[in-house]
Amino acid sequence: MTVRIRIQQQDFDLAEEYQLLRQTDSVVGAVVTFAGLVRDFEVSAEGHDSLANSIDSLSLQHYPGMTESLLEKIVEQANERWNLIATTVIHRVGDLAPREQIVLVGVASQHRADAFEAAQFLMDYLKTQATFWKSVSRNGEQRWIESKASDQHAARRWERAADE
Amino acid sequence: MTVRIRIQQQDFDLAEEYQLLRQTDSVVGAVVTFAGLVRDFEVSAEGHDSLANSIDSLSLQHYPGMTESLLEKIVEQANERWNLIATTVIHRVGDLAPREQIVLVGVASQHRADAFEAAQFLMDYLKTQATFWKSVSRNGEQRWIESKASDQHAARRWERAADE
Amino acid sequence: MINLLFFGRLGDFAKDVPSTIEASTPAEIRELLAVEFPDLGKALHQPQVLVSVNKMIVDWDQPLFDGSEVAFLPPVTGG
Amino acid sequence: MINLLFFGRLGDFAKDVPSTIEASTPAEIRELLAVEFPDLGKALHQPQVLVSVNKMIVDWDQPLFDGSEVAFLPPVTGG
Repeated sequence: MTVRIRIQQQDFDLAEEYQLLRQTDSVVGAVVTFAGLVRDFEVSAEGHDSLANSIDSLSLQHYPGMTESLLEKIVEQANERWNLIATTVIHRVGDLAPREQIVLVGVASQHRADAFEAAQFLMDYLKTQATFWKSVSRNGEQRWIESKASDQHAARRWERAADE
Repeated sequence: MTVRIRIQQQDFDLAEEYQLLRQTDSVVGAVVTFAGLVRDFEVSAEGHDSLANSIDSLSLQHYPGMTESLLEKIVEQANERWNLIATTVIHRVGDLAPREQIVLVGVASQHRADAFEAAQFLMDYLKTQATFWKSVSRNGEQRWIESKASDQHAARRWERAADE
Repeated sequence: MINLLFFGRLGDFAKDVPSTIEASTPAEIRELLAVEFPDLGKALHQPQVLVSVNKMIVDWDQPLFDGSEVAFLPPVTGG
Repeated sequence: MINLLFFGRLGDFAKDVPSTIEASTPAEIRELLAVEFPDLGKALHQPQVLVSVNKMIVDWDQPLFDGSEVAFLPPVTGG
């Protein structure tokens, strides 16, 4: 499997990453991409959205060295679990404005079920296991974002599936 | 919800469609794209791949008028079932060479679960319910492709989920 | 006059079939065609084959009217 | 000498904390810090806070050696 993992401040080009995934091999039949964007409002710990809470910016911190090695392990797990041809994970850090891209997960496989499931698995783990921390600025005030119960729940479904 | 449905001979540009999905609304937090490509070999009805069966081209026929109205209904169903902001379905028809793009499904939503599930739902229905027929040419000989049991199975999971 | 369409593999069996016919149901069309085109008749009788009238899937005994478009649809394979 | 790192909200409580300390376990570091920085001490005692040594998640009683990098990690929120 071809693996590309990057943690970077600068933006990424989904189109370029899609072309790389697509061109990996002539047996690629399915390419799934997931892009996560900064929404222009805040989500509370309970997962309720409030349009009243417009944000000025999102700031992403990570633990250099540890994050990369966790992402490599997570991608390796996905590769053991599904039949994958290529996987790309790009996660931005630093200050991001509303509507900017935060994260890209891309998976190429022969059949669509593998690409869809691996992409969801990788996103669920990025949300709950990788060493990133988010804060939002609103009216000049910074606040750390709590992890969401729905994300913890989403990540646990893969453990249940592995036990079966 | 913003809906774009196209059936066309010409290729599509995933990057352009992604940008349209992304820019629909400032509350878009997740964009999932699925691209289906022509693999350079044939898949039998049983779903076994054979690298020995390299193909020269894939040909896609559809029932003009009926296909569009089926796709509109399928997208409407997805919109009733998940919280979606924009949906794009592009399906090519005519003769396609190996490695060409066949189909694009793109979904924008606030949260990733909606986009992932709706994209899978739409692909499962495209595979089993929309009026497309595929044939492959190999050594100058044309053969119609059988529908796959695994696709029928994938489509049925949404009926089960709806019953629950 | 009923307009006829054959998709997918059914088209291969229907190359010499006229594009219009007189009949009152899709089932009757199938019987009429089976007389002159036995291979097509057999293919149309496969249980997976669906029939549509004016782009809506219908039963084989759906009444037809002058100008109806009847299409015979083998299992679809999109995506 | 043990090198200290504080991530996420823990960083806000650790602005005046020295970047190195002498201690034999992460639990001991937590106790030492709680004396001088009670808010940080309370935050480090929350059950969701994990500790890593040299970028591996470990137990709080993991023995430390000169030059170890100890990081305190509140619940992550990536993606």
